[in-house]
Amino acid sequence: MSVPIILFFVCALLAVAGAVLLILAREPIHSALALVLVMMALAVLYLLLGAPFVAAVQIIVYAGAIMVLFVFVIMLLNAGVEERTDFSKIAKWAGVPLGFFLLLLIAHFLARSSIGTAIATGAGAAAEQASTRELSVQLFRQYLFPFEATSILILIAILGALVLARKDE
Amino acid sequence: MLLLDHLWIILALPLAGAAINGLFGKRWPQSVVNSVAVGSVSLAFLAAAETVREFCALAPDQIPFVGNYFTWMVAGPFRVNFALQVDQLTVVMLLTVTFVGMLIHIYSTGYMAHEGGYYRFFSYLNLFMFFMLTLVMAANLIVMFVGWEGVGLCSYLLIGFWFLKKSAADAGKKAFIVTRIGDLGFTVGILLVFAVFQSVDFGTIFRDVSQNPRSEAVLTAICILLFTGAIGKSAQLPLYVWLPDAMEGPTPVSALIHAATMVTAGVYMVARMNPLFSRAPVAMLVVAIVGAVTAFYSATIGLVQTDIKKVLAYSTVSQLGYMFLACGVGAYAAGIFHLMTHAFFKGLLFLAAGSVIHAMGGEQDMFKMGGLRERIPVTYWTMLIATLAIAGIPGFAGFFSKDAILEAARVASHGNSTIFILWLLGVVGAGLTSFYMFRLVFLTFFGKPRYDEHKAHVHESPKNMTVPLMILAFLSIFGGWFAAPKLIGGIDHFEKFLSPVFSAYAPRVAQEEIRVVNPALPPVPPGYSEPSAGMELLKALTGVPVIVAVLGLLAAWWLYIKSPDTPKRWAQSLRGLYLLLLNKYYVDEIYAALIVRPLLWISTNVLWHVVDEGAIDGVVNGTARVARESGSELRQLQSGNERSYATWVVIGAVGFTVLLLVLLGGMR
Amino acid sequence: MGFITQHPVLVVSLVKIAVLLFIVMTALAYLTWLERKVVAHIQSRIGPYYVGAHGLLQPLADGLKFLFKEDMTPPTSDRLVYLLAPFLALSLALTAIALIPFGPPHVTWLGQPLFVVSNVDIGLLFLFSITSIGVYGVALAGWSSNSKYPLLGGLRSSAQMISYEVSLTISVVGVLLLAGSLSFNDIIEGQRGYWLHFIPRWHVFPQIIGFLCYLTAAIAETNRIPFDLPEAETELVAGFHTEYSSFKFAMFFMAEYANMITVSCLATILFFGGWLSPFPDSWTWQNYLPGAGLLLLAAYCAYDTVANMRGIAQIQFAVVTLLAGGGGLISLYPPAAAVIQGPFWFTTKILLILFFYIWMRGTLPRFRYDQLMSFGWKLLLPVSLANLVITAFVIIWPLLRHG
Amino acid sequence: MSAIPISWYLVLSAVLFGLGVVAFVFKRNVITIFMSIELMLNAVNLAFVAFARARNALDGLVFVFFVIVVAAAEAAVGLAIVIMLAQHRESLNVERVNLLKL
Repeated sequence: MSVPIILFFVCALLAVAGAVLLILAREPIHSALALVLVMMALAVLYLLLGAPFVAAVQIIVYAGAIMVLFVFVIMLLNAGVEERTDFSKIAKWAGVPLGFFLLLLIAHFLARSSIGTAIATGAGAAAEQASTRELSVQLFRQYLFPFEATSILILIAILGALVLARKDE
Repeated sequence: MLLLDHLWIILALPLAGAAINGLFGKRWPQSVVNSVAVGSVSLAFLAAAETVREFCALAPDQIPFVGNYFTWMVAGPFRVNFALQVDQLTVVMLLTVTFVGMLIHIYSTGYMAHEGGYYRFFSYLNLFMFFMLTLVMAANLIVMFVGWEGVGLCSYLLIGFWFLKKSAADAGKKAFIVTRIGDLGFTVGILLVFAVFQSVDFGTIFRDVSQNPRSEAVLTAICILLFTGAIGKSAQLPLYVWLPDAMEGPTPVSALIHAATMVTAGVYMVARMNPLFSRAPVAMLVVAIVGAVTAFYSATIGLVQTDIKKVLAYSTVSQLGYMFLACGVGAYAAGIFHLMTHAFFKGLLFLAAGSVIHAMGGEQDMFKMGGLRERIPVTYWTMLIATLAIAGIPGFAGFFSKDAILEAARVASHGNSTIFILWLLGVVGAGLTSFYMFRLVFLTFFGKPRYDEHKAHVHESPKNMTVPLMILAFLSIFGGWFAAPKLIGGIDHFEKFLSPVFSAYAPRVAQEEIRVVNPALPPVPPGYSEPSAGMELLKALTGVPVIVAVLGLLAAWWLYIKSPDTPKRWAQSLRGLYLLLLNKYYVDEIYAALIVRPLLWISTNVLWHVVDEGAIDGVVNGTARVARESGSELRQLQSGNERSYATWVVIGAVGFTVLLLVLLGGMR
Repeated sequence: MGFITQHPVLVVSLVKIAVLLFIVMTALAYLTWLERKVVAHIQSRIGPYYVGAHGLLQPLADGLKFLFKEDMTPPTSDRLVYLLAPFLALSLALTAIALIPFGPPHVTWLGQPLFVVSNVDIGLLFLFSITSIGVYGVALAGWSSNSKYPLLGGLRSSAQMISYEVSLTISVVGVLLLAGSLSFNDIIEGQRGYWLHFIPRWHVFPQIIGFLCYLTAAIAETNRIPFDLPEAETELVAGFHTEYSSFKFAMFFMAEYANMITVSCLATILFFGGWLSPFPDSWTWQNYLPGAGLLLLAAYCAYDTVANMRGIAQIQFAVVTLLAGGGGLISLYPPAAAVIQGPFWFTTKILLILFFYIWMRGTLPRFRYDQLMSFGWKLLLPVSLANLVITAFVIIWPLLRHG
Repeated sequence: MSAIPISWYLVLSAVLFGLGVVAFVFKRNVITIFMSIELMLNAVNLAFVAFARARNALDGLVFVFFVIVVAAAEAAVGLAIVIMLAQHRESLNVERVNLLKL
């Protein structure tokens, strides 16, 4: 057992636990925290995969901004315990099992897939780390147009949010 | 080469005029509408003239000059370009149409001055010009067909211009439907042409037919089908019935569409397709027969009509018959020649008649006129000139053309009794023509007034009406003098000008015939001695047509000036014949009995009650019902519950993943 | 043991963490003391005086007080979260400091840089990621104690922190463009050298606007006056930590001060050349500045001891004097002096900035909430954006001019 | 320092994704449903990074970048909508939001 492998298992466990918690928790806040937990774990995994930049972004944007927004909204709406209505039978009887089936299916095939068996050396091998510089070069050279497009997307999103949140006089 | 490269301009001008007037004219004063309408047509005429000038500069091998504008439709081998062409034939038509059209536009500004829907009238008129020019300049059958149908449409609109008057509206419909019958044949003809030649371009077709021989039967079929269209459009037997009714329209319309241009489209088409016709003798014979019979037949009807415009209408029909006769005997040039001169004098006649009606305040019955000679001198003189022209009195335009036709028929009738009979009919028809025309003149302008002096205050028409009359009168006199040299054994310049069109793809045999009627073409066949100029002139001037024309004149004079009461007595004695003629041989009634009523019955009892209500409605309602019921079933899925939707999505995802991974064997 | 020998990193890191924790904790404690003193003097009071000489033992006393107070949790609260919140706040605040290099990397111990716990080459990003999580502490505290004032406080603070985090980050990017790196060491080394031989190449000078934006945003981030809306006692009793008592409260307290330290460290690194000294290396005498300073302090203490102190206080102060004097003497010893250099300058700068903080607190009144928001979004953000754009343009300009 | 097979990461991401789907179907609170979407996105991100590592190309990371950005935009608008929803009908339960229901 070496450090990365231990790390991997710990994080994987945390992530799955978080996901399950997200499902089971009845307080929205708890779900949110569970999700934050998942994100943290994923961030560590990214570090293991030698993508520190993505890890940092993951935490800053996801955990630090988006999830905070969620928490904020939950607090704002003071969303209490979710009531257990059961209007759609199909969701109850078909949805969940099928979801698990899908999960197993994909997992199974990924495990068997050729790319799946590719070996990656864990984090810490500095040479293996994707340098932020290269990443940025890639982003601003090759993917410039998508980048601009997303910026416009964000602008639109902001406007949309403003319009929606505005009190209609 | 400015305009040759942009032939479309000639089309665009009237179209623009029509569009502008049609869209905005309603709010504009008459003066503006006038300037737009007349302006556009005049410009079109100038453009045409310029085109002709450039055309004359072309080398023979550049003719016909074709302008390809865009590919209109493509379906497999079926490929149609929007293409225009110019050759000698087009040139003649172009000038005639634009010039006469222009004059009639000017005339209309006076004639229609007091009518409602002024802008509408001119918009239609311009539109007509557009379609007519399309027809004339088309370089393939499809484009030609567009023009063909377009003029039909305009004719319908203009005949029914006073659509509040039921008779007018009915006349419009009648014209449309009757010509439609002919157009059916025309359409089938076009399809057949494509089936045979794999193309609809004139050039291609003609080259093809002149290089590799086709079965005569097929060609005959094609020609007869196309000719059906001509019959409808040019009001020949048995589809002539719409033209007299078409006189319900305003007189300028009758002049432009139902005398000068549209009705001659059939002739033009036949002439245009001459390479095909020339190879189908049977079809040619049919054309000749129909033409000659119509010429005689409608002339007889013309004898007894009392409505001034009706007389002109029947005379138009008969003149068209002459043109077809010419084409039928292979003298296309003569036919086109007559087409042109006829455009001049018949246009003039109608306009003059219009002027008379205008003067009489809308009165059209000749027996309520008379003695107008002094009252409206300009109209009188111009009309007289036109009459002399149509009657074929030597020196006038009509003389040259009609003479050429009859001469051609005569020559063609050597050793061919059928054609000889046709020629005979033509000659008699010519006599009748001059008779009823002079009858018209005498009844209208001579004798003592038969109208109420006080009610109808007769007055000469304004300048913008009389000037076109004069111009046309001039043309009715000198328009035919191209052919004058022939009288003294010289060359008929008109035929010479057109000869490339008709000789280019002409078959051997046909060329023989053409050469006979057209001394311009050497070498002269053996056994044909060149007579002296004097003899020729004498022969021409004392030819049978001239004689009968003079006889007709005298007869008219005798009957309507000398002893005006004779006609009534004859009408009494020959009552049956008289009524027969007066009622146009009861053709309309016969058609009604044989065709219209059965048709109505079938459409009411079979098509309406059975087919429409039963089958069609059944299908429609059935479809609707199926949709509604299946919808109300499927509606169950739309529970409006987000979670069930989500589940459906998941199910789909699972299904797709299974498909992707299992069936396609995973990702390897 | 074998495991440890295999991984010296772990050992070294653990030791460094322990030491740092101790230092930072004391620093926090005495920061409170400093604050109270300074504010008191601003208001021409004396401040803590009687607990120990010059109240030097006050922090200790406070700590004990917190420990022995009754620790009550409101019955309606959400237990787990209620507990989680303060731990989250404090632990994050302390973790952030682990990224700060207090001295040059070439000073090593067992092959590991001595003055920094974890030397990441995109340290700045990590620092930001940690601070960005810091919001949860406040927000969760507000929510979990399930009463209205804390809830409002939590809402306010989360909103405020998100808003100001944006301008904080953006105001820093200008410096990043100049430095061309995310690693603290590179950024600091980038500021070595002088303009006109005497102005140090610190980023404050070109990035003065950026610095001002950063300072403002930083104060807001740490919920300090004049941005301490979340605990505006006049409006909502004590904001998000109304329901917290005893040690949990203390954790929030410490977290706040730790954040202050972190932020000022960051300011030092980004704008004031971190551990670099303001004087050219050629002035060798500056190596003795730390020692000299400490000796001066010792001298003053000695005088004070003799002159003013009586009883226990006298003994305490004697101890202080001895410590200072000893420290001074040691740091006059050249190798030690060389090692001390970096941390010395670093701490000096931090202290100055912290002083500024306290000064602000003593001077400025509190914003109104809507003013706060509109200030953040309508003034701070545009300004920092403009600064960023201009900087970027200035850097790009030569490239645009020739290829 | 031994190696971790990429497939482990992929399986983990698959598991997370599946859990996300389950959550999406299972939860009734609009906000939590939103979160489950975010969870799925995260799972996908993990897969992206893993692939990027396996083929050591950076494109995967760039994609993650974009995914995160889009997620942010989505959250902004979505939460605004949620707030509207909460204002207009007193429940956040999607099963009570059924005006479309026949």
